[in-house]
Amino acid sequence: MSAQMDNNKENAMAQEGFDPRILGFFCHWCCYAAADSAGVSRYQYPPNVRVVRVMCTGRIDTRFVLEAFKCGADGVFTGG
Amino acid sequence: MSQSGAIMVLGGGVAGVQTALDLADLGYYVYLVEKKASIGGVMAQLDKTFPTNDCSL
Amino acid sequence: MYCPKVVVDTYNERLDITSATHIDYAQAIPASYYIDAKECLRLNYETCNLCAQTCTAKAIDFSQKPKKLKLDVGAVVLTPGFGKVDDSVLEKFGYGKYPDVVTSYEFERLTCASGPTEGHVVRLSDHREPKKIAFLQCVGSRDETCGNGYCSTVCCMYALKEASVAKEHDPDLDVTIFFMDVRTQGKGFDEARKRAVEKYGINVVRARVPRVDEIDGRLGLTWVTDDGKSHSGIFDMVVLSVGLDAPEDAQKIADIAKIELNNYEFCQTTPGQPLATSRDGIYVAGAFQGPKDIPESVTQASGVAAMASELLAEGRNTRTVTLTYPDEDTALEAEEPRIGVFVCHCGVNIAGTVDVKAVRDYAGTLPNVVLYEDTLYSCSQDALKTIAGKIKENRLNRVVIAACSPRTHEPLFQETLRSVGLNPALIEMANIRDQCAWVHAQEPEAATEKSKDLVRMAAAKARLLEPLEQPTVDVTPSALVIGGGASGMGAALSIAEQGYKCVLVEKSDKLGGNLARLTWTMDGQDAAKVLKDLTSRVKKNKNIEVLLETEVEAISGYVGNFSTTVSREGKTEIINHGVVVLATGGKEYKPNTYLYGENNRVLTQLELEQKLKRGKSFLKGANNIVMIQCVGSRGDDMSHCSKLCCTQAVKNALKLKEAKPDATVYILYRDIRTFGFYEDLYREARKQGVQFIRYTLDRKPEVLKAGRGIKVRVYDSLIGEDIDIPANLLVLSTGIAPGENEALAKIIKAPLTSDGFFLEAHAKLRPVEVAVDGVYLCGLAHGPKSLEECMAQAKAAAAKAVIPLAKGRVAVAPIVSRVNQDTCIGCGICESLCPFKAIEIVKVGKKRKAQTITASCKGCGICASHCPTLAISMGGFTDDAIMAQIHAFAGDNCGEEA
Amino acid sequence: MAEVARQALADAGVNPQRMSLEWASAAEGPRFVELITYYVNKIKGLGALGQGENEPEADVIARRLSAAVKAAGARKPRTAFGTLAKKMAKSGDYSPEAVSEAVRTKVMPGLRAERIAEEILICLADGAKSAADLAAMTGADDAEVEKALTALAKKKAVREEGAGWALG
Repeated sequence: MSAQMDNNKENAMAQEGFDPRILGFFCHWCCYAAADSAGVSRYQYPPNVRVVRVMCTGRIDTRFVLEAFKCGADGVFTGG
Repeated sequence: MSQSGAIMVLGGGVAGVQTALDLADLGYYVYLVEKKASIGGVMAQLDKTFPTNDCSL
Repeated sequence: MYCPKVVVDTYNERLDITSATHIDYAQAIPASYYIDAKECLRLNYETCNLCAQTCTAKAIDFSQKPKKLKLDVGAVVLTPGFGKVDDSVLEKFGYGKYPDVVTSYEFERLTCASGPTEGHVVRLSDHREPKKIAFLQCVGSRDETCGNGYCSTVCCMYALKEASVAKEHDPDLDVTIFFMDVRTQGKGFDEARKRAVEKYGINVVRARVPRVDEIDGRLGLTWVTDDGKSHSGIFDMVVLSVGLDAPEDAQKIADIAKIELNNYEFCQTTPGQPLATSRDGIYVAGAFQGPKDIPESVTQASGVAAMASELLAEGRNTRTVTLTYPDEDTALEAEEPRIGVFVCHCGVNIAGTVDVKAVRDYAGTLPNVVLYEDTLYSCSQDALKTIAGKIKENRLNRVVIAACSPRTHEPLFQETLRSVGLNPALIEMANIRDQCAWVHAQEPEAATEKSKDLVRMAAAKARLLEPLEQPTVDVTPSALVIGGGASGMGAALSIAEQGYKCVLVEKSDKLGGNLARLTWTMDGQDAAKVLKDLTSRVKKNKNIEVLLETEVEAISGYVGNFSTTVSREGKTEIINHGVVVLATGGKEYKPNTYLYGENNRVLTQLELEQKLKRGKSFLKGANNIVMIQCVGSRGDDMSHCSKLCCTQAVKNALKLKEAKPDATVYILYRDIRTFGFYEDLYREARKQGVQFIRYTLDRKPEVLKAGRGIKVRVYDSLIGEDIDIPANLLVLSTGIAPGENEALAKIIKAPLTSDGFFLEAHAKLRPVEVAVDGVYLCGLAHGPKSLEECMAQAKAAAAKAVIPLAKGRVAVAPIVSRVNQDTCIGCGICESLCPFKAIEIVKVGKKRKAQTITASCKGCGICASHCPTLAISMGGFTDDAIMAQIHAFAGDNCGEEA
Repeated sequence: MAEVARQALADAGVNPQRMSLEWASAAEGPRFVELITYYVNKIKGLGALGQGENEPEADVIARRLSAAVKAAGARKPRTAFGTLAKKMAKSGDYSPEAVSEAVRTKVMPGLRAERIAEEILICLADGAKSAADLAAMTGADDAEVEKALTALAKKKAVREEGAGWALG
């Protein structure tokens, strides 16, 4: 299935008014920097992600991910 | 006569700023002279820079 | 803010307005308001005075007068930049007459998100989005009618960039760029050009458009292509790619500094000494030395720093002021956390979207927060002072700054903490600008909620922050330079003259590298003289030890303390040094096409030069001489442009014409890339009757055997058919291939580009540094370039290399890993996974224990996340701190909220 | 790590698609925006945690994950994970299939056993339960529960009490 179709299907399924709470773990050098650069360019994206900065995705312990879900996160996005 | 440990850099664009930073790191006192009210020169006006099109801020 | 006088905003290229009292732009340094003396009502008409009365800080004093200062300096560096091409040149293209003809500077501001239209490209006439845009190149460049015979070097690339950015905003936009030649010769530029043209579908037309006409509110252009055909088209907007002029006050600078200018009023320099002016002790860098792009300006900037540092080696550290900080208040740090939260407006950058006051008040409800305030610009000098004061006053021992990115601003706030006796690790930033206000501009409520969450998470982490030691390591005060060509010798000489020991290793049996094969420098001077000067100075210098026929086998250690194994005459030796300069060079590309190696009439440019050096007898009967450009380069074998072959070909064509005036010299080319002042050579060659014929990739020239001779078949687009040129001599511009860099790259762990050259740490801002700390780069090892650029780069690498040597100690980021020796079981998993070889297993007593090599550690944390016994913790990113952030993220949903 | 986290999530009943690992270099602002937008939409599609297809109730997930976090901090599963990471770094084979298979066979059995044991302790905190109840609560089969109980009993963490089990 193409990403596009996947996306459409999931959009259709999306629950009305559901605002997921997502935790992000961003690598200082890569994804965190990319997120900054998106800001500098004023690109717009959904405001659902809260970010924990780490120096590298290698820092991310399985426990962190499990703990986030345990505490009710609807999703965890790790960005290297 | 003993040598001076200070250097004047005339112009606060990207070249001037880089020179001043390196000289300071090398152990010299730098006078960075710029006629405008802020440093950065033309590069500060650029949106993105080639070839990677990032902002280089 | 109260200033009633409206003035045009020059930062936004006059496309917007501001007031006479203003800050140049949002990130300006210093970010304080100043008064434009030319516009101010008070200064010019003695009225108004509104600002002085309303300023609550009483920071405006109209009684200040200009003062003359006398500075005692040992050297002067001129970096005045470039000037702008006169408007009269632009008027030819309808600029000033038709509002939709704009300069590339103006277009840059239009595409910029912080510009007057917030990044929407609109026509200035009706503020509607254009559908068709034309870029006209070489406006004020390569044009003797305006006195600028040189090429401005950067416009081809910036036009492609601006066109790409415009296409990114509006994919349906139709963009055509009119080039004379596409000059994208810088490192990685040709690849970027190809990407831009292919990805965005930018139309490339090789033609010069002479004028712009208005047709029914749109703009009409007419042009003639190589095949002699005339075309015309209508566009909504025309962008003039304006060249770089000499600085307006070049003559004044020259008079004051008593230096010589060239005929275009740029600073006069030579290929062997590109950064030296005609006067000792005065140096030049950047666009004043000749039009150039950012990486080259930055390279030259570091290069002149080395020049001044050589001259004033004895004066080093005599005038510098050492910053002193108060002792750390460890007792306060150990107390129960007292957190201060500062929420920044960043002008309207944050406050325009996020309800800053609400976030501030919310912060006050969080545990351990004893102070919560909002600030207009937290990073401004006076705000930092205020924050410092508040920290002291309220005895804060943890600080949260909710503002921009810690990547750019954390060091600044850490300084503030140090200035009041707090450990710099006791700060946490919440990024509510780059990752919130800016990217959720349409959703102010959600952005405010997100800001609160981010502040809550930051405060939760701040509670658990611990002071970290600021480790430093001693530096071995000497350098290793690998490669004994012009660049290597240049770097070694500079390091030595700056007062440091230097070992220069060369694998062949003599110094000189490619320079030894060159006959003339680009300005036609004797290359052997440059070489002789370099080699004799190297040999004479007591600080330099030259090791010939020596190869590097292994390098271990880290910045400040490297240990290198070299092999020499079958024996190995160990050299200890603090820094490394890579100057391993490149090599001439050897083709297997065009009968090269089969027919002795086929030479490379370097071979031609060597023949010419020996005498001109071989030119007897050589009536037709053909040169083919881009043999190897910009093709299948090497995708990069070799940058210097066009100029080299033109230079050699002129030498041939000088040696044999009646010979016809043909240069078959794709784009003539005689950038900068080399354009003069190109014009001269055309004047001398050198024939330039453009070919395209789908119709490459063919070389055929014709009896004992050869002939070259090339498609002539003007007459529309193939022509055969009987060639008595065929010279191939074969370009520059990378040296054998793979082995060394592995030894050093330095990345290579896809072309096989060494990759710099940052294309623009760190052009002579390698991603590995303490390793620097110059010359052809970095990419193809002329001798002039190699020499500037060698100086730059030397400056960077001397920095750690001059400091004597290198600071290590405190975010490193720490092993708890009690719980470590010595399993070695961390040692095998560390990408930086920064953790090792050592024997402690009888047990094996892991130990961090602090200077090598980058703080990535792989060791910590893989430790079976959780014995490794990361400075500033402890498990507890991250867990606290996760719990704070969850807020009430999590039972474990502290 | 990502694969372990995904399989551990699946073990606890959470749709592993909720966890995502992506790459965007410092220069790739636009790509980052695409990734985030796509991901947020995907999560919207999956619904809130505990309401997705085949997902147990949120409180069950919370209990399972509490146990899983403890399990993921335990020495045995961590050693297995570390050893695997070391082996993969050596072999250089990071194909998704190989990683998934290796995690499934080398890391997960230990991690799951540890999770079940930890969860049993949590389940017993509010009173004794039968082995069958514990199996239902932890989502484990009878054999796994028995194995866990036996091991826990050895450490005197649990004891038999009537027909069921209680904390030791």
